[in-house]
Amino acid sequence: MTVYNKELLEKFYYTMVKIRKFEETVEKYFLDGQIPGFVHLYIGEEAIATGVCASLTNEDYIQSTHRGHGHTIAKGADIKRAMAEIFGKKTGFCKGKGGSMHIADFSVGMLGANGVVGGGFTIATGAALAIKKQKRDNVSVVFFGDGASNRGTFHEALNLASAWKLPVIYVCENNQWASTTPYRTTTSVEDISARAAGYSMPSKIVDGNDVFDVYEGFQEALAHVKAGKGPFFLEAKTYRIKGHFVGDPELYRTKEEVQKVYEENNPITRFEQKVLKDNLLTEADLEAIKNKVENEIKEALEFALNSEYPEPSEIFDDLYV
Amino acid sequence: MTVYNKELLEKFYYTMVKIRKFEETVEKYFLDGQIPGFVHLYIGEEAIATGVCASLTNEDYIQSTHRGHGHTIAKGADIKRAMAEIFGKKTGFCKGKGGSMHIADFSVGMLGANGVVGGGFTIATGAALAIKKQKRDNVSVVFFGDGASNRGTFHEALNLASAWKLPVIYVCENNQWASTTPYRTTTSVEDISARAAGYSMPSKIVDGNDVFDVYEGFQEALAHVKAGKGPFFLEAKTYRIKGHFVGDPELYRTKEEVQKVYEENNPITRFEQKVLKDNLLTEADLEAIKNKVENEIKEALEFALNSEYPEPSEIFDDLYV
Amino acid sequence: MRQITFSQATLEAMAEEMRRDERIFVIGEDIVRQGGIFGQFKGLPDEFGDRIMDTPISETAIVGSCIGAALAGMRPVADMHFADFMGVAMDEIFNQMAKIRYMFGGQTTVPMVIRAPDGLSLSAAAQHSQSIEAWFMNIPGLKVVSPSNPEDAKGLLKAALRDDNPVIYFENKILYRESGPVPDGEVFVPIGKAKVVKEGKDITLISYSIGMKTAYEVEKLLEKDGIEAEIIDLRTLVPYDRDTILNSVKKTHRLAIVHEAVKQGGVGSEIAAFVAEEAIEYLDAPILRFGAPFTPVPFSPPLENEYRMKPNKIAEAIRKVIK
Amino acid sequence: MRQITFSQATLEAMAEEMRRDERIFVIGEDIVRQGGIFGQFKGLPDEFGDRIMDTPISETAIVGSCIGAALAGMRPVADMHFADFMGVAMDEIFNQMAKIRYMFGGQTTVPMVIRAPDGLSLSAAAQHSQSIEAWFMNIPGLKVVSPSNPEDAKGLLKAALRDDNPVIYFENKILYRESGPVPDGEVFVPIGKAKVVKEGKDITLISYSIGMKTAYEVEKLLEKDGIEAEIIDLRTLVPYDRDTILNSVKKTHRLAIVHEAVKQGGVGSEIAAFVAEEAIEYLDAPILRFGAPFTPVPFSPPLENEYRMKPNKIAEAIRKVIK
Ligand SMILES: Cc1ncc(C[n+]2csc(CCOP(=O)(O)OP(=O)(O)O)c2C)c(N)n1
Ligand SMILES: Cc1ncc(C[n+]2csc(CCOP(=O)(O)OP(=O)(O)O)c2C)c(N)n1
Ligand SMILES: [Mg+2]
Ligand SMILES: [Mg+2]
Repeated sequence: MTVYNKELLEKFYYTMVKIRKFEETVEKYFLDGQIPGFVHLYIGEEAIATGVCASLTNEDYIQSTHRGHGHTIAKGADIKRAMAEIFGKKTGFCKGKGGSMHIADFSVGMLGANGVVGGGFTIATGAALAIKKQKRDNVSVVFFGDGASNRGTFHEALNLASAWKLPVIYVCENNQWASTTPYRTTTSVEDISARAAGYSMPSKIVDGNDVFDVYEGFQEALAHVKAGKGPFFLEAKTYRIKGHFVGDPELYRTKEEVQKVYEENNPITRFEQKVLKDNLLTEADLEAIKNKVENEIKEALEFALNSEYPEPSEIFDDLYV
Repeated sequence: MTVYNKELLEKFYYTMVKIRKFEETVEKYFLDGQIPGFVHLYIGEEAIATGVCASLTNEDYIQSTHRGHGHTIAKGADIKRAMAEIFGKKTGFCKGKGGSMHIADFSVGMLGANGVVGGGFTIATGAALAIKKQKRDNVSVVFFGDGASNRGTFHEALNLASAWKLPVIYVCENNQWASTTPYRTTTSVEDISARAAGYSMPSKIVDGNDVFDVYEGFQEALAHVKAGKGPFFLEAKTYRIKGHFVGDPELYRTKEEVQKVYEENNPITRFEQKVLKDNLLTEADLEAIKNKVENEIKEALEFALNSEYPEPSEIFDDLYV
Repeated sequence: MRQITFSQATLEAMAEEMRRDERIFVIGEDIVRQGGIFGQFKGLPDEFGDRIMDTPISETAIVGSCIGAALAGMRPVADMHFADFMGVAMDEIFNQMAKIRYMFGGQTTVPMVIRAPDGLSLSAAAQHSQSIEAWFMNIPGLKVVSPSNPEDAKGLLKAALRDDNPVIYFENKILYRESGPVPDGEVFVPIGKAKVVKEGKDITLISYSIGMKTAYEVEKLLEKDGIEAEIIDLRTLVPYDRDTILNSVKKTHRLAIVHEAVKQGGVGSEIAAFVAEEAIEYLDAPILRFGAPFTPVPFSPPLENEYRMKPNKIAEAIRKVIK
Repeated sequence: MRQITFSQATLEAMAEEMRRDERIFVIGEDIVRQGGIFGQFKGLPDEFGDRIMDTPISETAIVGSCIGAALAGMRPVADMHFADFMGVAMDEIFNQMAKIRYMFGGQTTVPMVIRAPDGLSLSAAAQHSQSIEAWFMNIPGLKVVSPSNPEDAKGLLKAALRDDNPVIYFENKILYRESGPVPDGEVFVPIGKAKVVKEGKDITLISYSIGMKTAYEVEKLLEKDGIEAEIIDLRTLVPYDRDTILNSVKKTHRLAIVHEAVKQGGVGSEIAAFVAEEAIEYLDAPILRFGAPFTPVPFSPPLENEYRMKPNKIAEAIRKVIK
């Protein structure tokens, strides 16, 4: 059994709570009309990005999705600039050109959210190819949804990665829904990880709402990949607690179904119960972290609110080098 | 064990020999400079199209590949018009607009060869969707190579067909080569049929150089599909005896390797040996069929040679209805 | 006349044609439970059951399987969710759908419609805001329509559904919610016919889709200066209506084309080039093109706003060439 | 000066740049064992080992993984086998490769090259004969080059390999085997610069790639009638060289554009529209565009022949507008 030191446990909690609070803030300000475009929240899935990114450095890469705030934060991006980007401000990571769906922080190896579902598979695979060619000891990770697993890019990327034994880890966030569609009505297999065998790729299923299980599963993936054995497939079973996007009327499922998951399977609550029960952290430890996060979020929000919008003339910047 | 009546056995032999002679004729006239463009021969793989199409009617569909002459003939297309098309003549199936890579005979349910590798997966799947919507008792079959199995279209089509339980049969002609590339260097799995499990789809491997094995495997596929249980995956192991295209210098493999297969695993020779040994057909039966084919090929060739080329002005025909 | 929204107009077209012809069916992402991302399929599943189907996120299979179904006797409709995702199915669109009839010497038809919601909305950013119709002008074998108002939306969709050729139907995301008069009963707008929506003698102003809103605004601004613009709604991009364009330009002697899509290599380039080839001697001024700057669509409101068509600036530029 | 083929010129460019910069690598189908379908990679694997890699038949993964490798510090080259297969990777090309730098606010560069053999060969038919460069003029974020001779083939490929932006390099299948003078030592042709390859005063003839052969033939035919054509080789399609075009047209007062690609919505449309917008007052004749008819490429030789550019007909049409 993995032994967790306090530092790591605090990091888990800090990251998950930071994502949760960040998303709640985004939701509030979106509903208030202050955030443009549309946003997809990571609430309820925090344990996945957290458990995965805990083992990554800035030299490891992640590719994210349209639901990318959690990945960005877990990878260590500055939440001030993340928040500013979502508000469309000049101080954001993309100077306001990207917004929620195109958030990215290359300085920490976060190679971008993607508005095209399934757009990240091949890109992450290529980043792994670069790592291999550069003979570096890093990995490339791509997060993707159950829905994305039906894109042709999934197939081409996984086959290529396996044929070339690339250091890439495919992390499926199976949250049961692709927008309004329950995944089993359009996805022809119960466990998406079952597809890995078709590429001679090992796989593992973890409880995506249990940060410990995600972390341990990811350790196994990392060990495989770092031993030069090629790619690994990790499927994290979870549930999308919020609507597909903020404002989604959610006519396709009952409030009770969602509420039940939120109450019984909330990754943050589960973490709290476990660490307290096993005496790994104290109430005070948790409280301190929550306060820290609260302050950081407040700071980030103020930063975003106080930042300027880009000037119209900036439209022509950053196209060509 | 399947019992074969004489009619079916003769049909097997007739079809295989007709394909072989057709291809040899095409090869000769191509090398002689009388056939334009480039052609991919089906020599050595005759048992697959033959064993599959033997159970199909004109109301069943097939989708073919760049290596499509064999499929066309096995599906029952008139070889005069097939030959004329390959020669670029006005009397060809496509009035000279398609050529070898775009041969098709919609009147027998042959929905087209395809110059785009992997282009047929989704089209065949859609034809199966039509069959299902029309509540017909037919099937749609798509032939494809080992190389094509790495296209994203493979994945999207198989998933869709399985999710919707469509009457489609995926027939992989694993001939070990994708152009100059040995399939295992780029295909991440030994048996391509292993991928079917990722779509909850049953599969079977058959000896693609044994028309009996192909036929029997296809019966199983048909039974599954016709029972309304959705798609089936059939992998036929074979070997590409000729170069990728006529004129291929084949620098990537030895003559010996090819010769060995040609001698030991020629589907036509294997058929002859078996039927004679088991007293299913006589030498005279075989001879009669060979003569018949000889005449038909001669006729087809003459038809093609004597046909006119299209007029330049015909370039504008058949674009829009 | 009764007023209905563009979205309702497409719903009427679908329902009427689906009642007429049971070979029509529709597939796409989130069209059953959601009724389409812009509500453009709302209610259809109630009446038509499994003739409206939710697909996996598999755009190549969506388009490809519609092609196959069309070859097998159906008349499928593929919803692309956003026109931006047509790139995923581009091979199916240009190498298969557009070529099958020709390549196979006319043995078959490919009667299908691709519905593609396009254009800017509100900060949907680079991958959810595009207008890429120009590419399809360069691809023989397709028809392409792009209505600007509810009546044409209905009439062109009906025409597309009855056409035996593959048709791409671009429907603008902002226009969905806009209302306009649509007659009761049959509405049918033939593919290939542009419409002179306002006569004028000083300049021909050509547009389509959401660009028409800008064209009308420009026309009003010009009117203040006594400039009478003739406005043409192109409606069909392939095949575009050469006669209507030429007749107008021969009368007004000036031409400007406006669209939301990127200017370089846009539809305006083809129209301008056509006129410069066929009627340059009638022209008294440069042919002006107005389209988006050569950048992806930015997210932030001030940038996105800068990206949009600007009636003032267009009118200003036109005034300059008329004086 | 030594004469080498277009194909050899690209090989030299690759080898020289790969020696200079070890971040460059190449992936594609059948490029190792076959040396590329047109021999354009022959010998490179011997010198560069696993920096030249055979891929599965997975065009989306080919382009997509080059994008990812570029983001991670490499300078990848993707061989498309045939330009016709770019549709398979179209989403990667236009939604990812072209937009990543802009969409992410300049945080990264995407230094990669897509090599795309295009054009008619001998009866390769509808899916192996296309020239689709026009689409990419409408996609902000890309650079697009299309050389017509060995020297430019070498110089533009070197420029593409050194550029920090994504570049699409169209190389014509027929031109591969053609020889031409290429200086020893460094050859570098800057992206974005057209070249006046022959001066003349009566008409500006613009082309690129294989179209240049036709342009030269047309020029000779015109010369017989005493018409002096100025010929411009565009070389780069995005960004195209506006100054060189305008300067020439202002001198000759007439313009014709020739290309093998489909005329409607082609590169010629953009160039013609640009001139009709910026310099119409200098023009003494209609702007003529010559391109393929609006059909897919047919297979049979007489049909394919009809599809090709016709110097006689072009010269004839030009003569008409000059008289
Ligand atoms: C290629 C493409 N098709 C469709 C969409 C529209 N779309 C955005 S998110 C989404 C659902 C994605 O589901 P999943 O991959 O499971 O991710 P989740 O939203 O559940 O995190 C869809 C259909 C898109 N953005 N890109
Ligand atoms: C999308 C696409 N990529 C590449 C090619 C070029 N190409 C033609 S045939 C071929 C090999 C196909 O191999 P396989 O699918 O195994 O079929 P086989 O030739 O062995 O019958 C390739 C790479 C193509 N026609 N289409
Ligand atoms: Mg999901
Ligand atoms: Mg093969």
